[in-house]
Amino acid sequence: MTVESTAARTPRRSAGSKAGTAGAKAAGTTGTKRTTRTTAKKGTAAQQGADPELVQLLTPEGERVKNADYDQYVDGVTPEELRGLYRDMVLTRRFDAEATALQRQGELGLWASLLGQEAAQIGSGRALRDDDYVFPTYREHGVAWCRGVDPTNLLGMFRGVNNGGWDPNSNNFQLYTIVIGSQTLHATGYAMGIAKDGADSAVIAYFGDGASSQGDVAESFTFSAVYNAPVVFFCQNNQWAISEPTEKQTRVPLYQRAQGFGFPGVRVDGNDVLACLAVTKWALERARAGEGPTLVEAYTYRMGAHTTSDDPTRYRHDDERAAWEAKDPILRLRRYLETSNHANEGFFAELEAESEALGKRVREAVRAMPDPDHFAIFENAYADGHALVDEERAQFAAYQASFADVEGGH
Amino acid sequence: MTVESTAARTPRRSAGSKAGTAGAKAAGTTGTKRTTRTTAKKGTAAQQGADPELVQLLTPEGERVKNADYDQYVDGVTPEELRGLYRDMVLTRRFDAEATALQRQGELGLWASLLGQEAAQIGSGRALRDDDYVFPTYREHGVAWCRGVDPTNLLGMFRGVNNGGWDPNSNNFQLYTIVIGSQTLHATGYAMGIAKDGADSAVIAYFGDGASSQGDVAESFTFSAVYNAPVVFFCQNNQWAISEPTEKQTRVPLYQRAQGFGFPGVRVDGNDVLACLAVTKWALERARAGEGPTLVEAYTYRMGAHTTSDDPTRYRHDDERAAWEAKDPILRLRRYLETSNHANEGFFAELEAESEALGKRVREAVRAMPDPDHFAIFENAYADGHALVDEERAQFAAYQASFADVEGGH
Amino acid sequence: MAETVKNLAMAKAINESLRRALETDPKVLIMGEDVGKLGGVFRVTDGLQKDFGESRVIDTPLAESGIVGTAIGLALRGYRPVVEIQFDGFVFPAYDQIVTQLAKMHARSLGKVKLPVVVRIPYGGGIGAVEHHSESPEALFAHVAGLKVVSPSNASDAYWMMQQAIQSDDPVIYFEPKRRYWDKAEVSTEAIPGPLHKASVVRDGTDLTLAAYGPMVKLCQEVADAAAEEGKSLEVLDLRSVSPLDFDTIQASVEKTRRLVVVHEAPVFFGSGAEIAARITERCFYHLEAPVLRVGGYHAPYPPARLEEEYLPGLDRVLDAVDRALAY
Amino acid sequence: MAETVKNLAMAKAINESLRRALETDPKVLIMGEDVGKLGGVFRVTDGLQKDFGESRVIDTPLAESGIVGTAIGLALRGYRPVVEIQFDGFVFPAYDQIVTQLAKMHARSLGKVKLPVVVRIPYGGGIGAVEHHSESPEALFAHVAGLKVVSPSNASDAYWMMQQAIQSDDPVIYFEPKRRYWDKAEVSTEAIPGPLHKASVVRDGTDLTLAAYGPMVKLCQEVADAAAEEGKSLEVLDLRSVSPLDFDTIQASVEKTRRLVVVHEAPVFFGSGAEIAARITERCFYHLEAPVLRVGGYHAPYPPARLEEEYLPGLDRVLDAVDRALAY
Ligand SMILES: Cc1ncc(C[n+]2csc(CCOP(=O)(O)OP(=O)(O)O)c2C)c(N)n1
Ligand SMILES: Cc1ncc(C[n+]2csc(CCOP(=O)(O)OP(=O)(O)O)c2C)c(N)n1
Ligand SMILES: [Mg+2]
Ligand SMILES: [Mg+2]
Repeated sequence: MTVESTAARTPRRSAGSKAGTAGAKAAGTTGTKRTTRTTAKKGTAAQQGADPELVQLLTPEGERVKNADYDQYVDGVTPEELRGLYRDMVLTRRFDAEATALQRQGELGLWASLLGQEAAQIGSGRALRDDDYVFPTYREHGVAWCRGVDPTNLLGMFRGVNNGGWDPNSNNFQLYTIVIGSQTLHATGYAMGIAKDGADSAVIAYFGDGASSQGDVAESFTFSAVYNAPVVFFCQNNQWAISEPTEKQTRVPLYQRAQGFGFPGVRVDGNDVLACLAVTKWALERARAGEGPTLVEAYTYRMGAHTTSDDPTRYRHDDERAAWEAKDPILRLRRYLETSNHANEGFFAELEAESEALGKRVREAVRAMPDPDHFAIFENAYADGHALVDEERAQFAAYQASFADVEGGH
Repeated sequence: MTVESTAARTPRRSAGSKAGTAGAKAAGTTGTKRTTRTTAKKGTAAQQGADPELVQLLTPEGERVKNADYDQYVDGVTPEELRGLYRDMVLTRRFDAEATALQRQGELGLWASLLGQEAAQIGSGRALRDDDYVFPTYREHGVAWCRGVDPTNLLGMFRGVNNGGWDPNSNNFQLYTIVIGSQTLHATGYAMGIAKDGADSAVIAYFGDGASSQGDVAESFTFSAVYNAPVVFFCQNNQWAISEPTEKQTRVPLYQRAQGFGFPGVRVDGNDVLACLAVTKWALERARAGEGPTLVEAYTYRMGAHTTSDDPTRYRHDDERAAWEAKDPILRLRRYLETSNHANEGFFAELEAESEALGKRVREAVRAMPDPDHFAIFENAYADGHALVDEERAQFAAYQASFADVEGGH
Repeated sequence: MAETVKNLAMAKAINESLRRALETDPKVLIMGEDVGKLGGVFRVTDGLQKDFGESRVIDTPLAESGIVGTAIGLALRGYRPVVEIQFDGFVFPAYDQIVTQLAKMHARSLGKVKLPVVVRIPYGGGIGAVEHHSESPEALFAHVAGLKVVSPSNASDAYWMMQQAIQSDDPVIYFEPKRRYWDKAEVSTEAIPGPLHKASVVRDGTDLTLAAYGPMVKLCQEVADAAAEEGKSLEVLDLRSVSPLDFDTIQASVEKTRRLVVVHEAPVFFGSGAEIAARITERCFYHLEAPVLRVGGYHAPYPPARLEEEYLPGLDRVLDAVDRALAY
Repeated sequence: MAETVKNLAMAKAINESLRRALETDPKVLIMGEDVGKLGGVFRVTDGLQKDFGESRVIDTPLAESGIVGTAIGLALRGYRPVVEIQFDGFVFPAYDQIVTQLAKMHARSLGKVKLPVVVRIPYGGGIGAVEHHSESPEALFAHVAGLKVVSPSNASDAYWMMQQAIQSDDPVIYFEPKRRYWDKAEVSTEAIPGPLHKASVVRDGTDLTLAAYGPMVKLCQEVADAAAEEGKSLEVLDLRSVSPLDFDTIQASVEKTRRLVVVHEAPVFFGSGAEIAARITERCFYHLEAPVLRVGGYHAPYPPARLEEEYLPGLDRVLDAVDRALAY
């Protein structure tokens, strides 16, 4: 199954040379200004949805609002590309729903749903070039989609047949990282390598509001700032870290964390795909132009449970979820597409059919996914081999064979 | 040997109730304002000595300059107390020089000199109440002095007879912590405990510019902010982490780190004992008043080598050191005492004699310090005992006895 | 405590033990990620925050080093924190604070400072989880002096060993065998327990000793049942404590049976079995009829769930080791 | 390389090996605290930044997790970082990145990703240092699959094992016995070295085998000298690699001598000696005349410097173990 990529992908340019653009520089200044407000008051802005600092290009009602700083990053977006963003979000949500269903049916052991975070992921994912590199956490199914990773590959680890079923270098999309925060350092190191190579690629590291508390994330801020590494830290603040609200991790808005490390932070409406696209493009251009790291806080909401093992009724109220439903990322882009006449009924109908087909194919692919061979236990523990692994593999083989003998003997 | 305490010590009040003071609240606001400037430019302010944000009450020339925010914290300081601060610094420096000499003579295995950092340590140390708790790193000999810890006790670990030779609870001064950054979390936890107890004590955690990069320090910022713990983070930015200048740890001034965690940071002239006293008092009052953590960056200079094992000529120029000599913390207070007629020749002469006596007593005490008993290896590994330790101790005893037998037999 | 005997799942038994500690000692605190309203991902702290408040049952930021580091500070202030690490594979960000600070501060202070901190770690595999949720890192703690390491195998021990761990003035790493969380047993809330670090003989036998702890004790009992059908009499030891190890009890058993197989989920290489084999061979050199054999995980990362049955010691693999030992 | 044989101290041999790697492979990087102008606190990287620039010899922020974590990222980009941890006791902040990421990413990616990272750790005691500067944590890495763990005992091995570690596509934890840094030996820069993970017989003997690695090899040679004066012929093995362990070489020796004493500085409990004893007893059950004995550190935090002589294995303690083994 191949991935039906939508938005135009720029050519791979990892060997290209570094070149600043005037636009990026201007934006860099803007971004700096953007981080100047300080709040030392407790537990206020962290919870507010309608933060005055929130970058928004599309209102929940689907109205396009002007933004002097960021409009330039989406001015060239064609109606076709807009429909592409919409399609990406719809198909990602469909895939996600299918995975949740498959978990209920016992085909997956677990699923971490991205429901509600489609705009943050598709907006940022579509801002990337092919030669950029993505370091996800475990919920970036929408970003994976943008990178052209076969969605069924994402299911392997949730089914329990592997711990990550794709080649990170095929699509410059690293494996999911479960231990919270670790990947931000890998992203920083990778970005340091890009800089050493003199390339103008960039790196994006995804993490959550909960992850912001991990020492590793702070260390990645320090390293990236000191080495001026071309990395964008993309924090999806979905308001919850399992059962803990964001106030348990910080008492000021998370985007402000960056300034104390010497780089800009910006909060974007994470349910606004256009704003996410624009802000991420700005941040990536800064990186390419040698201006170093940026922190983007995408303010969004985890509409579902933390994972299929979780029961959110134990710790949060339904009305919170209901309030966020009004800000649905797909709905608002649909409204905009409709009022601006960028999409017609045929488009939506076709997408509905495509969506169904995707669901069906995912279902079939998962059900057909074979269990790994027993000897896979011993494969890839080492690249160059290890005497003890060889010994244990041989013992295991002999042990397995003894059953075959017995069975054969019967 | 007892410690000749100078400044008036407030009574122990750990069971006291929490009470905000108007002064502290006003200062809190000031502190917040103080942290609003953001710099995203690389490697500028971090290196500058004459930062406009630097709180200074005494110029290097010993002139008292007014400061609307912080004067109130030192207005009540009497000439006697001023002489006390001077005396503390002189004796601390004398003790430190003696320890360096003892290392050269082979009496100590190592020494970490505080030369140049006397004002930061005495100023902050004298801001504390007895019921406050100090979490030092390994260079806080001046703070230890203020706490009344017998200075010879500090030498045990450097001589190799123990890993920390005092009871932390006797003077509310925790043992030196060598693994960089760890103690900031202990300080935060201790402060959380104070808050739970409803006491109005505060905690101060010392660490260096290098330590600011450790994940543990960032986590302590997060925990203290989220729980609003009464802790002052006192960073002595002495410009160097062994051979690495501060630019290798941050590209903006360190005091700015705090604001992204939701609490104020302030940079103080670390060679100005009055300013350090004032700023620390302000921060402690915030803590007592329930306003949570503060970061104080004391901008100072490590005049000597990192430790006696270090050779700074490999990585820094003498002229840097020379420039800082002009800002000497002891010299500037002496100038002030002289021009303001707060101290006469007799005081200085008496102090000189006292200083010599201190040196002599330290020398004698160290030389008399016995090696620990061999069985100390097994003591205190556990509080409640451990079967294996008992077994190994017994084997060790038998083994030792076998030599005694042999020797006895000869 | 009205009832004195209850039939409890292990998770519930730990919950009741924590509740009792919170009730009896105002200095006891519970800390960890999601331990509050959610009651922990395994519900071990269910209802405790509701009844004892947010000041005693503390949802922490998502940072394990911070959790253990602040617990140390709280212990210095006189509290007795019981810290939850959400899963085995997430303890390593806290490893530095555990091995360098928690383990050594008592000795560093020449005994002046005590750190009565319990670190609870749900561990082990067999529940079909994703990566990092099935590891058995006990050897990495047992090697470190200053720590005590225990693991209950049943609800009753879980209850009492938690009481003892909290009362201990030493830091205790308390490994909870997550696949036994739902196994029920009679728990008396008034029984007088034996010492925390004493192994128990859970089945008498004469031909060979099986030694295990935590999740593998039940398996070893099943092995003994199966072996009994073949006429072999196996003694089963529940070691209960990994540091210290109760070598006296193992030795006494091996002097009788003359053969020993150690079973654990953790990788065999540098695992508990190595230490047991080395020391018991020293103590029982002339008694052993066969080398001490070990059954455990392979020297490979814990595999994806669909392979864990092959990776983990199971009935057949232990029986195979028993047969090999008996063949000497 | 004009000269092919030089008499070098171990620290200098490692320095030359790093220099050679920097010269021959543009992807090799040196990273760590103070590795630049200072050349490291032991001068192992002396002069390298001057000659290869700040982009290849990198002074890092003071954060070990950050050092290893970014090294992983650099390796993913195609670099081969050689990372320095300043002292043994400071590796634990990086422990999570090492055991969870560095060790497992190759397997996690089904072999797609390789992480050729070398982590250099000066380790061990005997230099009169303060706390955390004398530890021997090798067992804590050997237990973890995905890592290789080695430790040279002399300058020549240090040179060549570093070449091989850098060339390895697996992460290698390279423990440098700091008290041997100043010991000199002939180093040929053209010798063809044996495999990285092969033990070597450094002295032939018939009565008993002494197995050691890193700092304890020299001690064992001295023990063998002393024993020879008493008419006892000891064979001495330099294990060189702790993971994998070269059991074949040990087995061959023990089948000849029938007695084995393992010596290391690390605590005995759950140390390398346990694994060696367990497996060699299995392999050589009918050959062994005595249990495998272990000499190492006690189960207590590394003591202050003035006690380290008593804590560490010394000539007399090893001889005592030899006598006990021979008495069986
Ligand atoms: C180091 C570590 N500790 C704990 C966990 C368990 N855990 C998994 S997800 C999660 C919450 C993460 O919250 P957040 O970073 O906000 O990401 P989100 O799940 O909301 O996308 C926790 C505590 C983990 N995976 N890693
Ligand atoms: C975790 C850890 N890593 C490395 C070291 C080695 N080390 C000791 S002091 C030091 C530099 C500390 O610099 P800074 O925090 O600025 O404090 P200063 O020595 O300047 O007072 C280093 C790297 C250590 N003690 N702990
Ligand atoms: Mg979240
Ligand atoms: Mg410093």
